[in-house]
Amino acid sequence: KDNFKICWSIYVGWMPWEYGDTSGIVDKWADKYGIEIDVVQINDYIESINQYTAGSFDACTMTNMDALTIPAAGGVDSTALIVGDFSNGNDAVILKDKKSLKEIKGQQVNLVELSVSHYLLARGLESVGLAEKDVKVVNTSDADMVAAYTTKDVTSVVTWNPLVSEILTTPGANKVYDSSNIPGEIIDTLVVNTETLKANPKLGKALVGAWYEIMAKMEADKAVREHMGKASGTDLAGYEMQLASTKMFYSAADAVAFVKSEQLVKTMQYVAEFSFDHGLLGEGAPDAGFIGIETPAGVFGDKANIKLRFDETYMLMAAEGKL
Amino acid sequence: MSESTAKNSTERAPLIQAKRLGKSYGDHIVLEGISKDVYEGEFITLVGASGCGKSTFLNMLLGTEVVTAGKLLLDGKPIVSEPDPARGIVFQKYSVFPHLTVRQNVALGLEFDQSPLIGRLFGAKRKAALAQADEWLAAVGLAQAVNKYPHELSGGMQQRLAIAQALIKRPRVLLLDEPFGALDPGIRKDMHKLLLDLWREYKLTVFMVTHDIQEGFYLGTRLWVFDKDRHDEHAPERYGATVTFDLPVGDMDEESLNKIEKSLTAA
Amino acid sequence: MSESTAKNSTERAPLIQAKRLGKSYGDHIVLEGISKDVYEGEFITLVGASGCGKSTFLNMLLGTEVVTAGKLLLDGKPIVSEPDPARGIVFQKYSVFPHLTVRQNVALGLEFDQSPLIGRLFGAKRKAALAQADEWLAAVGLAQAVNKYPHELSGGMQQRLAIAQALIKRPRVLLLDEPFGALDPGIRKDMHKLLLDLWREYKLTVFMVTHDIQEGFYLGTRLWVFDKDRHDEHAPERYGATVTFDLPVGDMDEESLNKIEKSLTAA
Amino acid sequence: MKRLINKRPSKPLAVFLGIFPFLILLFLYQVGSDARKAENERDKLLPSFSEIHHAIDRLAFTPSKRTGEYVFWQDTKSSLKRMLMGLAIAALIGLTIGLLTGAIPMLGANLTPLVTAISLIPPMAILPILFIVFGLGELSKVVLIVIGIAPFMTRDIYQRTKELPREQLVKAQTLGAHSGQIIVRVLLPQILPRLIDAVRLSLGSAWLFLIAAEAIASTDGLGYRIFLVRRYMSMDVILPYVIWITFLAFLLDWMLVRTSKTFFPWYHVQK
Amino acid sequence: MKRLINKRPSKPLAVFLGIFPFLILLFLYQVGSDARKAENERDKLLPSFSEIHHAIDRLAFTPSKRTGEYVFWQDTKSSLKRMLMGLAIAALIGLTIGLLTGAIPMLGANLTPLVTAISLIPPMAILPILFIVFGLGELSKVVLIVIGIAPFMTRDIYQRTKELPREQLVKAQTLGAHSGQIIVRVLLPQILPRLIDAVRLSLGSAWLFLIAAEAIASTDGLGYRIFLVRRYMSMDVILPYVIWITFLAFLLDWMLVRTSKTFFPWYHVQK
Ligand SMILES: Nc1ncnc2c1ncn2[C@@H]1O[C@H](COP(=O)(O)OP(=O)(O)OP(=O)(O)O)[C@@H](O)[C@H]1O
Ligand SMILES: Nc1ncnc2c1ncn2[C@@H]1O[C@H](COP(=O)(O)OP(=O)(O)OP(=O)(O)O)[C@@H](O)[C@H]1O
Ligand SMILES: [Mg+2]
Ligand SMILES: [Mg+2]
Repeated sequence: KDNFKICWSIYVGWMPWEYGDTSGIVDKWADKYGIEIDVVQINDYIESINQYTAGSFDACTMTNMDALTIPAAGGVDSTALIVGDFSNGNDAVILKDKKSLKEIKGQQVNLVELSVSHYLLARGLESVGLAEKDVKVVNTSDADMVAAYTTKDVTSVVTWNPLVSEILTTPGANKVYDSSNIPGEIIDTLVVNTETLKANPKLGKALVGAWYEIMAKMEADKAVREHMGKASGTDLAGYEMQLASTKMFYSAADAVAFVKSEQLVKTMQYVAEFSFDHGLLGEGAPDAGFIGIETPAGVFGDKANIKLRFDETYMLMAAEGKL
Repeated sequence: MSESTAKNSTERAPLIQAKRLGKSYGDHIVLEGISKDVYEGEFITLVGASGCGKSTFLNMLLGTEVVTAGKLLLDGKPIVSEPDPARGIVFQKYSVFPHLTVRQNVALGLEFDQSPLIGRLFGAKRKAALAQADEWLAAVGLAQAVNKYPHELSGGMQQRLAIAQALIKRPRVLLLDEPFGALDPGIRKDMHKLLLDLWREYKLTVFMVTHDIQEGFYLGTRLWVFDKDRHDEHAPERYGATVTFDLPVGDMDEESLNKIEKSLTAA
Repeated sequence: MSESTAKNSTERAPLIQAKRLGKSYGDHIVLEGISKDVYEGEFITLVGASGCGKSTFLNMLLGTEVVTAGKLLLDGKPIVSEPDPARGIVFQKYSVFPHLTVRQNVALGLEFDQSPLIGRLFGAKRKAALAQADEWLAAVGLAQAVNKYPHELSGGMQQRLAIAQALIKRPRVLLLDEPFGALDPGIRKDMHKLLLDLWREYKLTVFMVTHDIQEGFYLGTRLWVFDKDRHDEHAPERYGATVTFDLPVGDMDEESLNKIEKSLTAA
Repeated sequence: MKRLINKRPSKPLAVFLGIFPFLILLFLYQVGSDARKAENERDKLLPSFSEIHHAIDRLAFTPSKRTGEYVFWQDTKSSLKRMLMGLAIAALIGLTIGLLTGAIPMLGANLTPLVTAISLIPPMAILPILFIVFGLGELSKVVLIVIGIAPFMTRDIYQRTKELPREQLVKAQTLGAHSGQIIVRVLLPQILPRLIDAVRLSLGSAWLFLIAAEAIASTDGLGYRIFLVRRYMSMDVILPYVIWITFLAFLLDWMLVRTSKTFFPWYHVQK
Repeated sequence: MKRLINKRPSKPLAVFLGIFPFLILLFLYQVGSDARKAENERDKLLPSFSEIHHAIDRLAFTPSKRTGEYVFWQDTKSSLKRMLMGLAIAALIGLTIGLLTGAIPMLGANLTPLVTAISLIPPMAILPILFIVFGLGELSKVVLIVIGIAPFMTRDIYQRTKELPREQLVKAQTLGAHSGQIIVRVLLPQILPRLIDAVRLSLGSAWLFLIAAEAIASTDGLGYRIFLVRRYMSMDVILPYVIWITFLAFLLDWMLVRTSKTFFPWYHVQK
């Protein structure tokens, strides 16, 4: 097999794929390894993951949590091939006319239920000694979040960028907690089907090679960032504002170091426990460790049922210039 | 054109007067120069080729079409330019209300009168209205069907109902536009009898349009034939129709009859 | 019940034979015990009270209703239980195709025949078919209207068209179910003349249902009256109607006529 | 041999023919599910019948651990409530505006162009404005249904009112009725069964808008559940929910037909 | 004084009455916009007319720096293409299945229950399955429109076919036609104008499905642009897009009416 399809959705950390596609960088690397890679934009994030899980795509952009709860929980052995960034303020809890997270108690909170926003909220509540039962969660679609915030009914939201910066422009909106309080826990990755990757290392090499070429351009060239901003519906300023709260791993070495760290196992444990508590690991899951998560620093959960892997080998090749 | 030949023109003032009455739609002149007096109790049948303006004439009497030339008077006053209870109407179709039972259809005229706000009576008043409706229904031979819906009636029975419905308001004139046009010949005969009976008993003044000249002769006291008496081959819309014959029924020579027959099939 | 009184029963075999023919829907017996012979060239008019089964009889001839008792033979063979070109039909309404011009309506019968796959002719064949259609249209007096659509025709012209359309297939029998029921009396007369002319010229065998007994007498060579000859007050569905009178037209006593009139208005 | 268009299936054959395609679909599903399960035993796209059965059991017959409610029935209740309220309000609006504009030419000239324009606007595209005006609470879901279907219903009722024979209006006037009486006693009762028809025609869109509304902001409802579990691709929940929605849609339609036939017998013979 | 129901506005009065509500709406918008701007000058919900004008200018008359295209026209082209393809395919399916099941009782008994069931399923609820089966390419957007409206159209055409007078079928048979000929020469031509009616009735839903499909997977189109800028709540872009969509919907409907009147004059007199 030498024809591959990857999908991505519009988000600050994944816009490089758009640039890679239109600028021909992805094609260039695919040619280098004698394969073809089709890059497809899907607007509905969940739909893109579902498509990947159902087998329509070989790789897809998603967060660490969704990688665990959708493809891995659905029995699709997946590998986080590229760890592109982690959210460092991109996800935030915003209160209307209230200044501290504690005041969220008893409020109705609008967020995309079971998403990283939900996770962030749980972590935030934990940090101020509250629990989820102290608030009322209202599932709200991300596309409508900004408009929803402008209504009287909505007093607190948890969401991500660019919605966060959009909401913060309205008077009285206060960011009381964000992902920079839990650095490195909300990770944006490119996930590849493990079987496909094993059978086709060329795919991994081409994707990683392309990614870091884009990264270099992106870090250096303002025009590239402007391009990405426009494609995501904003401008250079708007996009750079989002980048400011995103910890991009422009260099492969940084990403490798992040993946190799002990911290990642811890993070994934938190995520797995949260997911288990909310029934996201499936009805058959007896405990949070039901699905094994493998990282270079060790395995969390059932070693016999590893479905999500963090693999640094390809990024390491890039770091060492072996691609 | 014969002058009015009505029998009872001697004493009373005419009920309806048309004075050089005309009707046109824009440049299209449909009717023109109709001057007639009609007295209470007359039964006028209107015949004429299709499209010559019989319905238009009736509609002017009814008030749904405005007079565009001359005058049309009822009791000496210009006729009201909207339908009102002074003029009852029976159409060929759609005269009755499908959502009301036979009895309700007839009582409706009373309800409109006695309940000005919503046109619906309750309690004793309603009972009285229904009882009055039943009398009229008996008069048209529908006593057996008072609780049925119109769709459960035959075509003839529906027209009986339409007549009862119109008569309960005791209109000054009763207008009928081809009322039996859709009925079978057998049933038609019964309807003729009914209509003549009612006309005699209640001293109605009737205008009835028909396509069937025999029906016209049989029913009317006066037969009006509508036709154009001037023609312009190149602009047929230049001239309108008028009443070319006004015949007291029973008094008819062979030649006139032939002429009439010819004018009827011209269209 | 009189035996068949057809004039030409002496030499030829009957075209249509009904032998104790009956029709019932479940327990409801509509028709029973009809035994008749009909010869080529006869013009049978069928009268009877509404709902007595005239259309049902016609539909059995047509093949849209199945025979449930006895036999119905055409040329000595059981009649085909589906409509086919051997039997032409004209209904009161919907006989013609609104989406085809007058000429196309008539040519359609030829196209079905000559283009077995899609029923549409092209080029020279199409021209020939249209020419043939024009001949028939001339025969029914529609030569002026060949390029019009049915909705541009009056009711009478539409029925002329329906007849031309049926005749172009030269059917063994022509069936007419109240063909002129919806027409004005004046136009009706023209249609009677047309139908008699066609019948004479093309030696048609005609069955025609009508509500108008005068029409029945005027047109037919034989008049059949459908009525129940046995009644059961408590179960009116026990017995069906049959042909109670079979009258050679022109030969009619006063008493029979009264009886017939009575049976017609019974329903 | 009869012509194809004349051949009618007998009653039992018709039933069999009608059921047959469903059996085939079920069979195809089973095959597809088995095939996917063979590849990945935890595949979620085409769950096995026993998985679906489990999901139904869990949602409909086991109280939720978190709230103690029977999730399935709670969802159904909430959605039906929104649906019925939306339909009722839309019908009322459609009836009032449609009837009045249809009956009173002046009003018709005034409002018809506006209603036409509004009926052409896709409601999904102007959600933010709707939120501002109607908030985001329970009301907003009902409002989305109303905005989605009321313009269509208004136009339909306007049309139907205009179609009533003019002869009836004239007749009523000769019986002495003024405009109000004609509207109340002649037009309104005849429009009611037609309103039921309009509601039936709108049902499909109404379900769409309900599901969309519940996907936007909600804490329960059939549409909410479907979009929520879509997050982890629980087709074992989605499929029975879809079938249930389809059944409810059918039931609602059936009840409307029954109502119409019971209360307006004259309307159903007329045709 | 005439009764209200008899009063008809003169032509110029009717035009004025018709325009009036739109003027009021514009005025209300202006007031609302000013009020919100006074509170927060960066308010995006009700942009001023000059902001809207700017947005239109930028999207429709300035080539995009990124791709060199005129975004607005590119979006329109893509959406219209999908829309027309969707309508055409749905109409073809509706015509074929509806006509055949309506004409052939055996086939009708076989497929009608299935079509009814399918038409009741809200397509939004089974999106994941649809995308799996039809992929996410250009095809998928068209498919969603087709799945959304074809079942309704099929049922409608089935109904219309059944409603054609039985007398015509009998007559055709007495003229020697077999089933195929009847379908081609009697039923099909009479169903075509009714198909146009069915398409017109489906237009509203079709737009909904197009916008939904473009919001899920697309890189251009009117629905995509609205979806894209919605997260920034750029009402200055959304509003003109909505008005444009409304206008296109109107235009499409108008063209269908014209087509029908031109090609099927007999259909429009009949009624
Ligand atoms: N609203 C209208 N606008 C323009 N012309 C009209 C209008 N109403 C009727 N006409 C024309 O007036 C003429 C007379 O029509 P009318 O209906 O009075 O004829 P009629 O004698 O009743 O015919 P029929 O016997 O067919 O009922 C016709 O030529 C018709 O075209
Ligand atoms: N498909 C059917 N199923 C059951 N009963 C039927 C059916 N078709 C006709 N009938 C019954 O058969 C009887 C005869 O009907 P038919 O239409 O033949 O009467 P008709 O003499 O033509 O009446 P009309 O003069 O009103 O046309 C009626 O009582 C009718 O109810
Ligand atoms: Mg007239
Ligand atoms: Mg009959």
